[in-house]
Amino acid sequence: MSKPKAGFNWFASCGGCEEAVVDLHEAILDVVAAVDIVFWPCAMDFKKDDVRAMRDGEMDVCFINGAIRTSEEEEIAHLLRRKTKIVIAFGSCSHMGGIPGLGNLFTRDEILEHDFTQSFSVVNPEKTYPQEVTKVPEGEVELPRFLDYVRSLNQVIDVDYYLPGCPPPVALLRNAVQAVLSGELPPRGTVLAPDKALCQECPRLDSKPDDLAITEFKRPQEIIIDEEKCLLAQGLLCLGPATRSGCGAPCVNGNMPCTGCLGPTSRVKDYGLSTMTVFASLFESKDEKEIDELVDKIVDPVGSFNRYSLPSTFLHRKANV
Amino acid sequence: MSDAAAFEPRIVAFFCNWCTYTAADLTGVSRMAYEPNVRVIRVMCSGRIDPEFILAALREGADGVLIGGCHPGDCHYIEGNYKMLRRYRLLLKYLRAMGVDERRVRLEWIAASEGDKVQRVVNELTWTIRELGPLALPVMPQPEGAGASEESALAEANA
Amino acid sequence: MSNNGNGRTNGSPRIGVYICHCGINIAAKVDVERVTRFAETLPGVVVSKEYKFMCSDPGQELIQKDIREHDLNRIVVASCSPLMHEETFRKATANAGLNPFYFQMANIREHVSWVTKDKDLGTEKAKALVAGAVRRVSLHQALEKKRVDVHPDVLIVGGGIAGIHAALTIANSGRKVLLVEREPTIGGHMAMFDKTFPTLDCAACILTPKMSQVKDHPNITLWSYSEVTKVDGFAGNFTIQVTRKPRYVNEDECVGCMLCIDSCVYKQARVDDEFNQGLSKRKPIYIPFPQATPPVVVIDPETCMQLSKGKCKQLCAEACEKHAIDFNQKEEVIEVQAGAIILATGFKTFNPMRIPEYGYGRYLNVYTSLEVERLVNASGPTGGEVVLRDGSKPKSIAIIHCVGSRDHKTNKYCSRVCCMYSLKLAHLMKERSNAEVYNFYIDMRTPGKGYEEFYDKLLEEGTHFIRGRVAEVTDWALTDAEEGKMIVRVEDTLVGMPRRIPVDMVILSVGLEAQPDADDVRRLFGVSCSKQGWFTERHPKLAPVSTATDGVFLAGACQGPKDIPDTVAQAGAAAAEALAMIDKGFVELEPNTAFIDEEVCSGCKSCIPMCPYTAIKRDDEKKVAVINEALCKGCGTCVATCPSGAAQQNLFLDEQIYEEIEGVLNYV
Amino acid sequence: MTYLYYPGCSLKGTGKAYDESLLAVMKKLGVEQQEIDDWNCCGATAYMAVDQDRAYALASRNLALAEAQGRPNGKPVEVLTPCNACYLVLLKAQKRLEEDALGKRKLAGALESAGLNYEGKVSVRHPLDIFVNELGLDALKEKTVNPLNGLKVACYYGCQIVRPYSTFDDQYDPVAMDQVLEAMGAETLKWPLKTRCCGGSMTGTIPEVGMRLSFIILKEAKKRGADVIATACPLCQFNLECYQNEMREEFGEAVDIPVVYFSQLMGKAMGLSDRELGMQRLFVPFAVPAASK
Amino acid sequence: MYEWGRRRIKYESELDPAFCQTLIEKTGNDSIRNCIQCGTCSSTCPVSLYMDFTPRRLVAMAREGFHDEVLHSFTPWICASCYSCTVECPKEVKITETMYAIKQMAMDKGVHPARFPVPVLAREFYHQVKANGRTNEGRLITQLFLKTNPFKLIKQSKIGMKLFFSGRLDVIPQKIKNITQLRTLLKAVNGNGGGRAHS
Repeated sequence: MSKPKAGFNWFASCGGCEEAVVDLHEAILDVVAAVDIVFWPCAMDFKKDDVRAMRDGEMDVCFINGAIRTSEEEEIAHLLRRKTKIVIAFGSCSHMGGIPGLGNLFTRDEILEHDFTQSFSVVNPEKTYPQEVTKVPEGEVELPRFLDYVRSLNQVIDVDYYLPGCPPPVALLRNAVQAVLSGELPPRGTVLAPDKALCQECPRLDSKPDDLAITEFKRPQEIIIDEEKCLLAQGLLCLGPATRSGCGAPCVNGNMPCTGCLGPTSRVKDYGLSTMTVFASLFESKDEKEIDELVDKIVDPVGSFNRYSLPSTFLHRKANV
Repeated sequence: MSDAAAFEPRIVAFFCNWCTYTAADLTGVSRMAYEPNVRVIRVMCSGRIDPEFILAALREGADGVLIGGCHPGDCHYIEGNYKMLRRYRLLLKYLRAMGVDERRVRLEWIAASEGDKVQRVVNELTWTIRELGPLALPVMPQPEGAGASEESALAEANA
Repeated sequence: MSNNGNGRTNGSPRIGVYICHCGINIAAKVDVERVTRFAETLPGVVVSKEYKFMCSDPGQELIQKDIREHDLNRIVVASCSPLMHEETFRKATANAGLNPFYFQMANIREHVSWVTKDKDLGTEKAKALVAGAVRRVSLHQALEKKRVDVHPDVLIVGGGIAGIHAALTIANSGRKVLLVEREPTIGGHMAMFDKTFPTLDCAACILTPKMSQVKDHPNITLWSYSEVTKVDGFAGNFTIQVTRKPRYVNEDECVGCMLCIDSCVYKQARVDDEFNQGLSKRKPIYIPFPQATPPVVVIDPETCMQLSKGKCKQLCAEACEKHAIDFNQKEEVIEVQAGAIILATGFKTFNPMRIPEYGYGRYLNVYTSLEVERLVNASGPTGGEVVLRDGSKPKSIAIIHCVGSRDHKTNKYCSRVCCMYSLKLAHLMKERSNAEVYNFYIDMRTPGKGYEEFYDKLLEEGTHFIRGRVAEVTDWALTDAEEGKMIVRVEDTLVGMPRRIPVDMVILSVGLEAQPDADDVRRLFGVSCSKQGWFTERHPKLAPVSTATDGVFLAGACQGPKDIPDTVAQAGAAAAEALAMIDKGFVELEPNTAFIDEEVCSGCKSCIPMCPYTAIKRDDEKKVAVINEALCKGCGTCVATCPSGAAQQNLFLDEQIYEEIEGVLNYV
Repeated sequence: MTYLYYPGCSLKGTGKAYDESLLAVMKKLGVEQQEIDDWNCCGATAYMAVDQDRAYALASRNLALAEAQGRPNGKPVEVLTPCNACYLVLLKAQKRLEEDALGKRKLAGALESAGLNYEGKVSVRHPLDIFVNELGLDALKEKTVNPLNGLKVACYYGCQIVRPYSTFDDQYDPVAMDQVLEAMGAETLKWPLKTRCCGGSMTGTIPEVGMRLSFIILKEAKKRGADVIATACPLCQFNLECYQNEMREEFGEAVDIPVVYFSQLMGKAMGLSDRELGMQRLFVPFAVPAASK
Repeated sequence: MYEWGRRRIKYESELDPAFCQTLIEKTGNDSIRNCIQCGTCSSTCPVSLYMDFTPRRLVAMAREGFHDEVLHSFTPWICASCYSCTVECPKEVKITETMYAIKQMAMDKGVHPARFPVPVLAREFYHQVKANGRTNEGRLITQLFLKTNPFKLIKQSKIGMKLFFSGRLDVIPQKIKNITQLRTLLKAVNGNGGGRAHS
């Protein structure tokens, strides 16, 4: 029996997910030994036409990281979907929109205007913007279209499994690869991580008081963080109670609050709202003014609670823009 | 704005069983007519209302959401309404940041005896939203949407 | 978001939908036929039918027959409010062998037909609500009601005629009663009255025997001068904290001989006597009135030399042979258990200072009706003689009705008893003083057994009845006859002319108001009250003595102004309701409690501080939250708060609510 | 704070003494005021009764001018209005602009076409309200040099000062003027006619009725032993004072009693001269009895 | 006044069923529907004793559509606008406003009782405001008597002289500076009645 054929692809993301694959270290040799990598533009020279040339469903599994922002990404996503049996959204961007997803707080025009005319490092007095088609002596050069919004992968194509995280924890990746190889896969649509929140594996859980009441919000740079005590109890916005576990709590172990890259557990429909609800409910005050003062301390609720997940919220993007 | 005349807002209301739902019953018993745009969903306590329900309603096509609970200090479950109040205040900030007019989501304390207040609040909210117009949340293309067929067409053309 | 699986918990639903016409109550504003046909098109709906009155026996039978014939497993009834008939239809569902919680109700009467003007719009709204209910019910699960034993004792708050009557009724049935009264004595307002309308029985003659029965009844514990300060628990199992104020007299020792009062260092009574409405004086050590129950003296710490200044010869203590006086008595807080509570906290009378036009407090001879009750009372400050403050006898008396009633600036409602007691006072005043008596009324309201006949009697007696609301009681005279008198300015509306009527005495028929602390009391017991402070009954017609809180019942004027016959009738009803609950031996609790899915719970403890009943604990072994079902009251606050969806609430599962949201919005 | 002062037409005519004495008293008390520039008639009762919308327009112009001249700085501009009728009309217009959205829209259009704008930042106040609730009675006591000891004053408020829009005092039995004059040593009468109508413009239109109403008030004050009646309204003062001869002829009973403005009595207590207080303008001369000094 | 032989009955066909509604629209509030006929207005009114119908009766008649009686009544013209009825009414009926509205309707229809000079006063008032922006009491009174009862003017001249000599009568009317603005404003308002007051 021939080895399963695997692919990796990279859309709108930082590249950290590719790094996570490399982080398998020696285990990557096992992977390479077990599968036939037929598509990995980051590591080897593959072109779109190579994919086109494949039969539909020829690839057994494809790990796709990154969100979808351009027409080219959208096109290739569809292409990969057709050629692949199992599509795995790999990493937060692909899973929920990720950091690029915060682009949905602005319109396409706002972003282009800022990036090509107002950014510190830009000198562009003629206000030249990237064109989709440009005539050069050699003919026409095409650039992909910068779409109006960012989408997670499942908002573009059907996704079979999700490997959450920014980047996905190596252990989860290893488990996923093994599952694919052994064919012992959970129901389609499953997020390949434990369905319990991070508090479960948090070393500080016992220091979390039973009667936690939030009276203030601190930002990590404002205090010296106690290394033993529950971060929430120290006034930090730790999203651990709402975020999937499986990462081994590296941030908390590094004395930093969880920022929610693994996203919500399976029952939650809108990760940001769910996290906001738990914090707001825990406010101590009953006075509207005091509550508002506390709310004011959360400077950027969208960025704080939907850092990795804006496109997959109910609202998807800023409205009325 | 010519559409505004034809536009009829859809409003979902979450009312707590003990105060506001009972008040809405009283509005009925007292035959105080109000705008027919609101659909009431009963929960036991305003503390049961998850902001996810509110946004789910907006996503499903509601143009506004009304939340009704007992007056502060009157909660049948002691202080569920305060929990809702806290969520609501934070939610408003989130809505502002997301470009949704906060007047679309209204929290009101309505006691069981305030049938007239149900009438007033529902009317006011309906009129406000009529002025604001449809919410029209941005919709993203769904999987297997236009993009998919385009790509197939493209693929065929290139083949 | 489609990335998270959301499997439905139940297999294929077979739903029956029943739309009620409610006579024309619904049908007038909802096209029932259209809604019925629409419901047929909804997923899972097997039958959809309409009927004139769903709640009637044939209506219920229709549902039951369909359940059997069509093998239905889910039922939706669109009719009135679930607060009205949910229980009815759940029973009907259960009688056909289906779990009663496979039922959902859509409220298309109170929330649609009665509040919508346009029939098309009403129909659309009804369709939406039916769609929501259908979507929701398909996710319903079988549940069971929990049974809890009932504590057999009853707590009664307030020792006026309502509390007294309820206490005796319950005690006579063999159950134990704790009667808590705030004042030093029971008896309430009725004890102050002279005669009662329309029979003119002497109030004391009919009340005081009942008061002593309360005192002597083996099944009644009477705690006067005490207040309920905390209530915990739920129907059948209340834990109540009662604070007993110190009366500085040992209740068990005092025999009510009153020697202590005679020997008080104050030789003259100087303190306004509350019971006599300030028309006479009492001493710092006193007994409110001769028939006070318990017949125990009380010391007022504000005016007692020993208690206020710390220095006194303590002659009272010396005089007491039983050594009952104890200046060191402290406030006591006692916790008791009860299965049911009856609130009979009564009313207060309107303070006419709020209507300065009537001159109360400005003109000496303007009295409130309650003051006059004491004035004409044989045991009152004047021994029943009708005399003015200067000792003279009035030759003409004005009785002004509706003072603090039917007035948007004070109380909008009619106080219900003033017409009748004004007639009674008119009769008594005429009888005792032979003065000309003028009644100024807006409308004469005498709907009661024997009441109109009493009015007839007064008309025959030659009392003046002038239909008109008085604008002013004043003392500026325009004619010689008016000099030195109070002048009542009024329009005689039947004649159509303004009149000025000089009188010697003015009686203000003050209305009834809720107790000033009604708001605190209702919070304590978890009942609601109207804007005016009257406690709200569960249903104005069908549950007039129950409240929204199971196990708490209402008796008497705390629920709204009422006269003695109505109060006693209601007290009997409240007693019967309480007894019915206790004798059943158990209460059934709604199964809408919260629970934790251990598979999902991370043990993050966020839910623990949410629960006001400390029903949630963390299982440190399993590292998950655990909800004590017995303590959970089903508010669902923890469920909304839970960041991972591990906490859920029966009858209000997240999925059920989402389905309902989608249903009411996307029903076409 | 500087109050904007709206005297109204009467204070420039029959009520000149009110204007003079009030300004003198306020100066002495250190209450700064500035007359609204180019104010117009308030739109008082006679007008309000027959053309409500135009009456509101007249009032609104004054409010708009006040708002512009007062330069609202977060706080409302306070307009001091001594005349009862003006006080009522301005207050009524202000309330209407606050509460009645439709009425406001109607008026806003008219104002705009005249180049005016009113945002609702004016608060209409009566001098008595200011004296009692802003300055305080202690400040008045401090400025009293000739206390009015032994002077028995019948305070007469008139109808429109406390009805129906004003909230600073009781509508039936107001006490602000009593408090002010008592603070300055006078004894005030407890009497039931404080707010009974003096007849208003009826002394002109239906004199037999108007005079009768004034007569009742004068007679009662006299009967109760008042030395003087203090008023807070130019029309009340005029009606009560100027027709006393006619009343004697009409009703055959002398009701001669001085009728002054409360501000004139305040001025006397504060040691201001008769000239400053316009006392020479009275028909029935008044002097604080020697005994009371 | 009662005349011998004059019929004392009202047939339904003689009533104007829309009258109450018209009045309500005029006052902008429907409070007269709340009246319970208690008579507080009439008894607190200082001038009800001079009225042909007490305020209470007028409200009752207005509500039932006694159009002619209400508009011809001189009750509203006697009303002194003291507002005591309004503040004392237990049902918050805006009686003074209702009187204003009746006056306006009567003037619109030209049916107000001729012997009451109130409309004359109002008209004069209006002209003065239009001309000067302010009123002049001396001229107001003079004009009033000249136009209604010159005899009274002579009677009142004594007071006038006294006012003049005490400096309380301004003979020269004060005029505001920006009278154009005021006129523009008044013109821009769609007068809601009292058409005759400024014609």
